Amino acid sequence: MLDAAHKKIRVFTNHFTYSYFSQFCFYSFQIAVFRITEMSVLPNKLTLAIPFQNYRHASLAYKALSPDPLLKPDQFYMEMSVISQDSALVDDKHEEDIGATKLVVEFAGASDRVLRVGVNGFFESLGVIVECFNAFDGGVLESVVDGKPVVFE
Amino acid sequence: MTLNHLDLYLPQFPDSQIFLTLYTNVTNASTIRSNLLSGNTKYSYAFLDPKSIVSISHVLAAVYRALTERAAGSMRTRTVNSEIVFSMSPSMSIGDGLKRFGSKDDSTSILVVRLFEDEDKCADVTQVLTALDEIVDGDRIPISDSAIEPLTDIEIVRKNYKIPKGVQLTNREEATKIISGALALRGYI
Amino acid sequence: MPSRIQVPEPERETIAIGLEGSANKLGVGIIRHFPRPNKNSHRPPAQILSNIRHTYITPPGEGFLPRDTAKHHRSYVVKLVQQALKQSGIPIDDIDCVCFTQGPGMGAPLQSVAIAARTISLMWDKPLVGVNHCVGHIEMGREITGATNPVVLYVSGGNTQVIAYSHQRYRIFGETLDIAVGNCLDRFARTLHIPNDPSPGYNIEQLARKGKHYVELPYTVKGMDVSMSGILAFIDGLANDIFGGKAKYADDGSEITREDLCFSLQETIFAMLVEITERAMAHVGSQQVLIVGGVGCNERLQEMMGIMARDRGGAVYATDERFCIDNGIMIAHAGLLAYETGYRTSLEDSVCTQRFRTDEVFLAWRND
Amino acid sequence: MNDDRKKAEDSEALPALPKYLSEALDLKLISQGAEALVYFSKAHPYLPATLSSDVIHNSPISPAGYILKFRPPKPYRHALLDAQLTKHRTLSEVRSLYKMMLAGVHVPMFVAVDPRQGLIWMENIDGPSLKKWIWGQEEEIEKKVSDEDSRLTMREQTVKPTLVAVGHEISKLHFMDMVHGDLTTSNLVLRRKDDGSLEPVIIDFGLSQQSTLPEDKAVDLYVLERAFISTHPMHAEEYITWLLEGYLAGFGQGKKTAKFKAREIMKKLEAVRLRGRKRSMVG
Repeated sequence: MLDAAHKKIRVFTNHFTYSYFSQFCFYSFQIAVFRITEMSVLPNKLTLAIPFQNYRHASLAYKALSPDPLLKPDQFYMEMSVISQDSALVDDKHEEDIGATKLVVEFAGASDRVLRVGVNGFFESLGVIVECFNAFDGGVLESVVDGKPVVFE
Repeated sequence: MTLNHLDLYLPQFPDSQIFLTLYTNVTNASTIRSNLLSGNTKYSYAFLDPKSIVSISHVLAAVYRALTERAAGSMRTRTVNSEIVFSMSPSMSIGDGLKRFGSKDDSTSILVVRLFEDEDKCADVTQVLTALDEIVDGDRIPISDSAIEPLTDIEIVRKNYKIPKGVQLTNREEATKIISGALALRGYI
Repeated sequence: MPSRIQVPEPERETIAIGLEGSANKLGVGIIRHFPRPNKNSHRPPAQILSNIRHTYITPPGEGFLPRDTAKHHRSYVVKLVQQALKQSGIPIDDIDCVCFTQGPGMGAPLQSVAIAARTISLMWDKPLVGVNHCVGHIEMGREITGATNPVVLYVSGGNTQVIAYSHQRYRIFGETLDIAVGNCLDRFARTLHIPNDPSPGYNIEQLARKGKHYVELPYTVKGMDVSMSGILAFIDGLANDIFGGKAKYADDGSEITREDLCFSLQETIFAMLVEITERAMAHVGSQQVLIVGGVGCNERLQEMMGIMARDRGGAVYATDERFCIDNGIMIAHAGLLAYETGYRTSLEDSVCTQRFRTDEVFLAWRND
Repeated sequence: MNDDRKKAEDSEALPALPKYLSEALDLKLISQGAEALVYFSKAHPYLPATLSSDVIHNSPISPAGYILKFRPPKPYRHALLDAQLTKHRTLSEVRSLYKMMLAGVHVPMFVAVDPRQGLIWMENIDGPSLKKWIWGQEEEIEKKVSDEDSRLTMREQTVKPTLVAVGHEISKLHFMDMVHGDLTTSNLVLRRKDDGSLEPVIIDFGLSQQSTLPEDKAVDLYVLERAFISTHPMHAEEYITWLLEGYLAGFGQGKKTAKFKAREIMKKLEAVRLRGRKRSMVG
């Protein structure tokens, strides 16, 4: 019964995505409901703490990944947060660079396979972000893929 | 020699002069048919049975269809004259069409259509009518809608054009509309 | 909600980088717009600083799947951005905004490129601009060909639409009722096992040129719309018969070949497209036709559209493969036009949508 | 009937009418749509003027003259495809006209057809289009009375009965499962009868099709509503209600399935109005 409720909420929020105000209030309501049920309902869990050189990269990765909605939250759920070295929850207001920071991600999947596919997807996206850091934050300009120079049309 | 025939051109076919004549009290209908069937070239006319004709417009609708088929090279019968007779029919079977709408052995009145084209342009009208009078033993009367009315057999028309009982045919103008539509759409409806 | 801040028309040059990846072509382009010299003169032509593309090619007989396409885009997008920057010689700071295709298209590929766009926009601290793929094609076509207010035929692997401008929207006049023209051609290419390199459509066109016999196919135009799936099913059946041993013969007795099938498919489908385009032109009273989208490179389609347009006292406009095939520069161009009218896409709104209708976009930069 | 005369004469790139036609008759081009050229012709295709009317008094002559609809060859299409389409389209339009004439729907009388040349001859309907007639009525009423209430009562006396009749005519079309495909206020003409009254006639069946689907009939009505909104924005609401009143009143003349079919169409019309015919259409 609970799942049906979630679906209704999920569908309900889609209808309201365009009006900012309603999106905000339904979004937060949705998080509250999920936080209580989702994490406990989905049996397979994994938590990763991904280290970044500095807070800027960690929060950048968080921001770049956060807009995309979870396609089937009742099957695969994840939640990110940016944790500084001394594991205090860091939010955007801390402007000065705190040095090594972690992006902590809690995953939960309906089955081990769903969890694995979801986590792989997460890392594929993260890969692009990290490649951007390397390329544009002092990384190497030339690029080689699988040992072959890249030819562009 | 009284000139009581009709001769005319259709706008789309300026090279085909069309001759219409009407005979009643015909006595040699069977001779005409046998000559026609034997392919006697003196009989290169279209001999129509007035029983199935409701108006002159009805006949000309068939002539129009025959000429458009010939222009497109898709005539179903051998000659333009037989095509005119066949074009009177709403159904696709040639034999049935020629039988129902061509003059019969026992026909006592015949509507004759003659086309003049290319080299045998109609030189002199009297000469044409004389030749025709020799072929048809009967009285050549002035051809008009009112002359056709007494010769029409409405029941035969209803049968030949499969017109349901509900549709009454007393109004000849309405009948002509329905019939010329049917023959124009032969094979397409 | 995408926000629109009030900005006056820019007096200085503006530069945008555009990222496109809605289908199997990944493109990055950098474009520069110049301000209008004075109030009533036209804006000078845009300058293309770089426009590079890398296509995900699948083996013959196979289509491209979203997951694999997204994997391809992820592994090349950053390199393309670097290459484009290097080619344009533009320092990152001179770029005014980062534009990306927000839809329509395939979900995973769109998202993979959007993530890259968000990242560089955050890293370079440049505003993000979401662009409708089709509006990108139209604006680029107008810019390159100079067609002022054409009826647009947008034909690609994923879309088939006839579009006309009215009241600051691109209105959809007619569209496919099922699959897109490009999709139909690509899938028939698979049936014939025609190679996908450089593109199935291109290879079908080369075969069609050698076709001699026209084979009758279903012609399915319904008012202003077209339907393709019936034709595809019919010609697939024909092809399977012919290559399954049951040869078919033209009226002159010679056998129907692959070339004849490609030729007949093109003649039928393109005739349908020209017909609905002509109907839209008659309806809005326009004499210009602009063809955009991958299938727009097909010279037979351009030729047929040209004959129709000339018969109506008008002309056809088309672009070469640098622009009519999916590319990054069109996204940069349309994005910059929107940017210059104050349009911005916030991070929360930068989610891609597979269904993004052309007429949803408000064209603030047009007021004709 | 001649709303597009001006536009048609301007465009010089006219596809050629078959030579023998243009010379034999003095044809006047009335409109050039995407698919067909429409000419006015005084001459009948097979009843030349040389035939005096008393000789052929039983023939269906149209005093208002004739319309020649010509589907020219489209050079952009493959010749075989073009011939096949021209013939097919010409015939399907003529079949519609003939079937509706037999069923008593007021449509132009079909006179002759040459499917391979893409030619259809039909009678010309003498009278204003619904669009022009309503504009005329509105102008007259505005001159006669100034306050809105009396104007409404006057419209109810003149415009309403005509729109009810138009609605009834369209219901006949739909009840015999025929869909027009391009119902606009220009494709509905009011024929002047001998007793001076106006009788609605539906013209231009180029896009007509056979269909039993209530959805297709609803789209027909929706397109007409859009036309009313664009040509008569002031009273579109009113006119559409009167038209639908006429449509529903006589639907199917009380035949068995009439009530059910009418209700189905109205339900679909509501859905189409919401969805906006699947995409936004101008005009």
